[in-house]
Amino acid sequence: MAEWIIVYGIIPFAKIAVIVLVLSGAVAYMTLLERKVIAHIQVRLGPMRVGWHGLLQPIADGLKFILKEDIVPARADKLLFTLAPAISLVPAFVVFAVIPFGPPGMMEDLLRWVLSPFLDAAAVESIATHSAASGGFVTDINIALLFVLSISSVGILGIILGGWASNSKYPLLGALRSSAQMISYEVALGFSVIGVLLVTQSLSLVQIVENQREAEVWYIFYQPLAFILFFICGMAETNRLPFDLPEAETELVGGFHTEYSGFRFSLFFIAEYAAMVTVSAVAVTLFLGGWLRPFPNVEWLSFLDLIPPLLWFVIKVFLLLYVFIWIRGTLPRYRFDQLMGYGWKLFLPLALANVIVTAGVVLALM
Amino acid sequence: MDRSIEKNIVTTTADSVFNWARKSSLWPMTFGLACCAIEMMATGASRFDMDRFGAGIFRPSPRQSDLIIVAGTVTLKMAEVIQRLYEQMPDPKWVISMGACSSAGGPFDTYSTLQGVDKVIPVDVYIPGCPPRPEALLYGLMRLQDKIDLMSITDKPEPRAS
Amino acid sequence: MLGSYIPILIFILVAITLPVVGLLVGRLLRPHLPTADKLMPYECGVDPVDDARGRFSVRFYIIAILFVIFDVETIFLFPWAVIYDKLALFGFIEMVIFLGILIVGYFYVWKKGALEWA
Amino acid sequence: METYLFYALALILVTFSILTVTARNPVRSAVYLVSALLAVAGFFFLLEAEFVGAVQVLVYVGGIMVLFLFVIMLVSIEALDRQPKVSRQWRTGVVLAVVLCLELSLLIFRGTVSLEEGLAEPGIITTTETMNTEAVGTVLYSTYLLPFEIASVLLLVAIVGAVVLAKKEI
Amino acid sequence: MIGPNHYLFLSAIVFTIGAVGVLTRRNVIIIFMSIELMLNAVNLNLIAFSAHLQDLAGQVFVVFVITVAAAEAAVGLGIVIALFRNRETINMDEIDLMRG
Amino acid sequence: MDRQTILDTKELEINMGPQHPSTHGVLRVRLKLDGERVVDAESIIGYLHRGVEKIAENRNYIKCVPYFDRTDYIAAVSNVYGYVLGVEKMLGIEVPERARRIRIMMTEFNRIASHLLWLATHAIDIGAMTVFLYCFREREEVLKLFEAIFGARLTTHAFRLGGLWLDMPPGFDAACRKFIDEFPARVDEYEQLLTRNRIWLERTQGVGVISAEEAIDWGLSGPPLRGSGVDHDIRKLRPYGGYEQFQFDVPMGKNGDTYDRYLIRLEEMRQSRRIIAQILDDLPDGPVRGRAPKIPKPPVGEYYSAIESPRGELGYYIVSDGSPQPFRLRIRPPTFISLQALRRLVRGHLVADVVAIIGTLDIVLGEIDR
Amino acid sequence: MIEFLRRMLFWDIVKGLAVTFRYTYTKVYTEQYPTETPKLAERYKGAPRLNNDPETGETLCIACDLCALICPEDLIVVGSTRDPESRKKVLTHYTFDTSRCLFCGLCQEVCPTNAIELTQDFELAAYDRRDMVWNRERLEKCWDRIDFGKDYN
Ligand code: SF4
Ligand code: SF4
Ligand code: SF4
Repeated sequence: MAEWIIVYGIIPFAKIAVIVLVLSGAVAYMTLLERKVIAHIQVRLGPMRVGWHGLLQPIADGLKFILKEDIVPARADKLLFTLAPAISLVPAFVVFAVIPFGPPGMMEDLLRWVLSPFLDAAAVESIATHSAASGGFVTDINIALLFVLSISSVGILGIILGGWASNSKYPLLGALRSSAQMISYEVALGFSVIGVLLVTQSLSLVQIVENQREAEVWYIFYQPLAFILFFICGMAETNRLPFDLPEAETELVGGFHTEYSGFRFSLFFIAEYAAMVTVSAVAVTLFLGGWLRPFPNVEWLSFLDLIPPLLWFVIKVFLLLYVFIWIRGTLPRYRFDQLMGYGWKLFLPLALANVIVTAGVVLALM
Repeated sequence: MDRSIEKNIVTTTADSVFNWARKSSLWPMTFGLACCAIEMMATGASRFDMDRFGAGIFRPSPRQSDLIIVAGTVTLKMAEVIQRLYEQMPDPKWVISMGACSSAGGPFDTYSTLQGVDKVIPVDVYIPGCPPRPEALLYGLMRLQDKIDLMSITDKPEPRAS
Repeated sequence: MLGSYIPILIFILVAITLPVVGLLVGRLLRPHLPTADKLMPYECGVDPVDDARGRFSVRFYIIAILFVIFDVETIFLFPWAVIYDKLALFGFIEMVIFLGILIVGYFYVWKKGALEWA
Repeated sequence: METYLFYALALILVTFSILTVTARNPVRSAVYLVSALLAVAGFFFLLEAEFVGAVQVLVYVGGIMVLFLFVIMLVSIEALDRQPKVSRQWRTGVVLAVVLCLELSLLIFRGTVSLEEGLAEPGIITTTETMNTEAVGTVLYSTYLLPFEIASVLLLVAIVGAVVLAKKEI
Repeated sequence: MIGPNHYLFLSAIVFTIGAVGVLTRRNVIIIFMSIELMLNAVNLNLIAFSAHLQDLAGQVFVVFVITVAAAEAAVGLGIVIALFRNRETINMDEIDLMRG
Repeated sequence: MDRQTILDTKELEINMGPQHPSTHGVLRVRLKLDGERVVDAESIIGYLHRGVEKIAENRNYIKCVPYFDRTDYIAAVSNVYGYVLGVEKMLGIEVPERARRIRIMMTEFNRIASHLLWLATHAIDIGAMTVFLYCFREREEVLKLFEAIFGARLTTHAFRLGGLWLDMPPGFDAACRKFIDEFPARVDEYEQLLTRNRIWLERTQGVGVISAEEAIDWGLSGPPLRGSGVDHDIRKLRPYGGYEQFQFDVPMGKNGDTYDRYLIRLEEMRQSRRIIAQILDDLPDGPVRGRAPKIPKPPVGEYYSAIESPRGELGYYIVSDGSPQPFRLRIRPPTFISLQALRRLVRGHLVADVVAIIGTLDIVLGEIDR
Repeated sequence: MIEFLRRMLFWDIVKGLAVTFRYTYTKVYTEQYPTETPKLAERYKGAPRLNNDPETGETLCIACDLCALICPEDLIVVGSTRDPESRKKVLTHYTFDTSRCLFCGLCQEVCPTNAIELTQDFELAAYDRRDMVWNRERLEKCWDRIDFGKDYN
């Protein structure tokens, strides 16, 4: 029983704590990264005076939000107004429970080292080799991919409720648009992962990465179209430019969170950036070989193994995030009807076609 | 005597941290009225880059902004709008009055112009100039930061009549 | 199997505590000075001209319906894709028929102009 | 563990079910329903039907409830607030509810015996060896092939019907 | 140990709550939600028995029920919208289809 | 609430402005929406009415010059130029050739600055925020030049009756040359970011289309008029201040949509650069300030002088009663008149297009409300 | 065909991305204002100053009142008395309301002795409206900055 608690309770808890902390930090510094990168794109400097080159900027921003008054508009639905940011934040974080950051067994040695003072050797060994404990992930479930999709779809509710609870015109319209956009692109997103599924035949994200090792190639080479679709739809899902209509400040002021201030607003803000990290992480896992190095089985590239798997994963996620920001710094924004049109009339058929063609090809190769 | 000193140490550290956060993250509202607004935009642009001070994220909604830079001529018709926008910002909030017009009515001493935005909202820093050059706005921003540094958690914010 | 879900449960609980703690801590520190104007809905600084709720385009509803339908479609695709190697040709034909029927509906919607926004 | 989880989830489910039915405001009602649905999904996971659990979240919570919320927003809310809360038939309703309750509990208490007798190992839930999704898929695409294809027709009809209903004059 | 009886009982309660909702509420949308509740009670039962009997048919059925629920919600809410457009009410008592 | 409106959303009214990021100041537009489609738009102006015309009646002809910096603050130099030309015409003041040329040069610089600002805001309205920053960078270069010669960046108080305040400072023409050498490459960069970008094309092509006849009927001028293919440029039609000496083309659009107007303004910047280059190559020496009375008292009469400001025809209609102050001064602001067309242009478009259309008219509220 | 290919390969977008990427790693355009002293043009019309004769230390102003007359804002007030001996006007006080000033430079243009001058100082921010009305002492010292006890470098 004790072992069970350690394997499924304490160790995951420790991992979760680390992930939540790192993720919060990552999200905070993501805002700084974004400001800095965009600033440099725009030949300026970005935050410079709050800490060295603005390094403390996210902390100042976060603290300020906590210190800021929290307005609940008079006509708002108080309960839902409070609940909505949490509803969009929690799923954005929970998704990371199933995302593999590193291979199974990544933490074996670490666990041995940490546990050996407390437990007898046999117990330590059985825990350290238990994949649920030692893997570079919180948990590996059989339906991880489906889990990611379904959990992130819950986040949409937060946006709708936030807009509705504000009981004000801009937020309401913003919420409707926002959620309409998100559900539209979710469809294409869902279809685009089916292509990968057909190739890999597993819903477990850990298994998918392992399969890429066996296939000796990242799935982006099998499924380039699916990757592009996934990336674009992910961009739309997270309301990034050129699909950042819900927030199109030049049209609708602030979208669904117009009435939100202070800490509650920052929750929406964090959720949005966390969703960006999620999309990148899932894209990396599905298409870019997760923690694997490029061309995992090519011998002469083995010097790349010097970089540990975890770092490979982080590097790839970071690169995708950079692309997100870079695109934001370059492109104008679509109009709402165009955006919906693309979602339904271009990406959805493409994704469907991709599924059918992939199925055909897989069949032919079988 | 002793107790008050003790308390002072706690409050001053807290104050300095909080004030640091507040002054380092002054998000202005996207709000421009006239010519000065163009200089305000220029302040946010590459050459002057207001973002260096952490004040570069212009929020369109008053709910998420900390600072309202009244940049331009405040007409009587606009005055009540400004007042409401100011009201709708969450506390603590600050006002910079940029340019002659909003500081004192500027060149337009006419029937339609409010002679100074401080007639409707409390101004923290005035920046003369017509328009003040972007550096002058940055200077004003730094003066505002100095002012924020004087805040303390011990002073009670007085509720305003609305 | 249940074991692998317990971490998720823990994760959910941890994730929920975050905003709750933030809100509670903040409550002690932040000012609270409501005024009538402050609590009014924001509308570019002028009096709201119209009531907020209701009156939105029916198109949103159609989009939502399409989404639900296609969502259901995806859930049929997931198990199918996972066991595709076992189903082989049979599965392919099955799914082509399934998707075919739905694509008919999709084109119907398209032709009806429900995807035209405005 | 399972027992605790069961009771915790059951509590959540029943509470939110009641709230769903009694809430005055339909949006609130929808939010409570979401919680109830999530509790049901929790039960599915508890019963090791992970695929169905995920589907429940994906389709019910992320799909159908979004649809509900959209419709609530489309249909003017003030109109709803004006209405009295309960229906004219509330008396009938209560009576029916009581009867239904009695009948069900009767059935269950009576049925308990037969159920326990009829099954080899009552109440024991063993782990499925194969993965749940694959297993469901295998059954779905063999035994239930026809319903599966019919489902697509059903969905087609739903699309067409919904569009026809709503689209009269878009 | 939790057995199917527990689930049966629980789903009976939820089903009853849903039924009461259907019968007593006047708001069509809430009635719909109550129906969803009832469907879920059924689903819960199906899964409980499927687990108990080690038969996956129950799970497959739930997938179909969810499909049907989706279709039902789509069409049902479409009707609500159409009704609302014509009658400007979603009050069950005022909706009298016979009167046209 | 009548029966039909509830679901068909015929009557959703939305307020854009006066505090709205994309109404270019304090314009307020009341939109009537059918879903996302604009049924009607009513511009509510006057949030920046400062009574400039009234003020001018109470200041003498010299004192009121700075006020015209502040009507159209984006094109302050052009505005003062128009006024100064008008008064000089009234008084019959001779302006030395060097001053005339420098005036044209600075006005063209101002045209560049104004169009840059327009492009910047138009781009950010459509979401391309980097273009905004790039444009501002070039604009800063122009403003540096203004600062060097006029001593101010925005409200320059550029010209005096009879010429300039001071001659060009040392090193000024080198700075100008440097700017015009670098500038074309910068414009090409904007083009790379926008002109062929699919999103930009979709957002601007076919949006806010107005035919040539209609454009004339609405009284449009400047780029909005030329976007519809009407060859109308006061610099060519009624050359003033010496424009006849320089070669430049007047770009013209075909479709009269937002995209055409965008292209026209880009081309106008290049043409302005061309004019500046010609002036820099051939700048006579001499004084920069002619003789002008200390306190001008123009003869009784009514005068109208119009120039082609970056936004269109800018006219000053001045009535003199022989006293040191104008008896009546009326400004014909180009965008006040363009703004009328807003209602016509946005009808039937989507909310998002309203933003693009307001942007394409290049309105300046200081000038509209005066 | 080529058009189509370009479209499929997102050529337009790639070109834009190339531009922004190039700029990411070029030198920034920003001037670091408080740490770097900004380069202002010599003619810049900023804070006003009432000049003194560098040799005698006497004010250059002859109290001719021209600046007050030309100012569109009438914000200069020149106070003078007539010296009974020399029969010359002597400046007694001089106020300049920076809060309303247009910085148009007309006053410095008309001043016959270059007494009033708009300098290149622009750091004028004040906490109070009264602080913006400058009297003669303030004008002569030019701008003595309020000491905030802070060094921004
Ligand atoms: S102070 Fe001067 S520049 Fe600023 S708005 Fe007023 S007139 Fe325009
Ligand atoms: S600069 Fe102009 S406004 Fe200011 S005092 Fe001198 S003349 Fe008056
Ligand atoms: S114009 Fe010069 S000399 Fe005459 S009063 Fe003014 S400052 Fe003194």
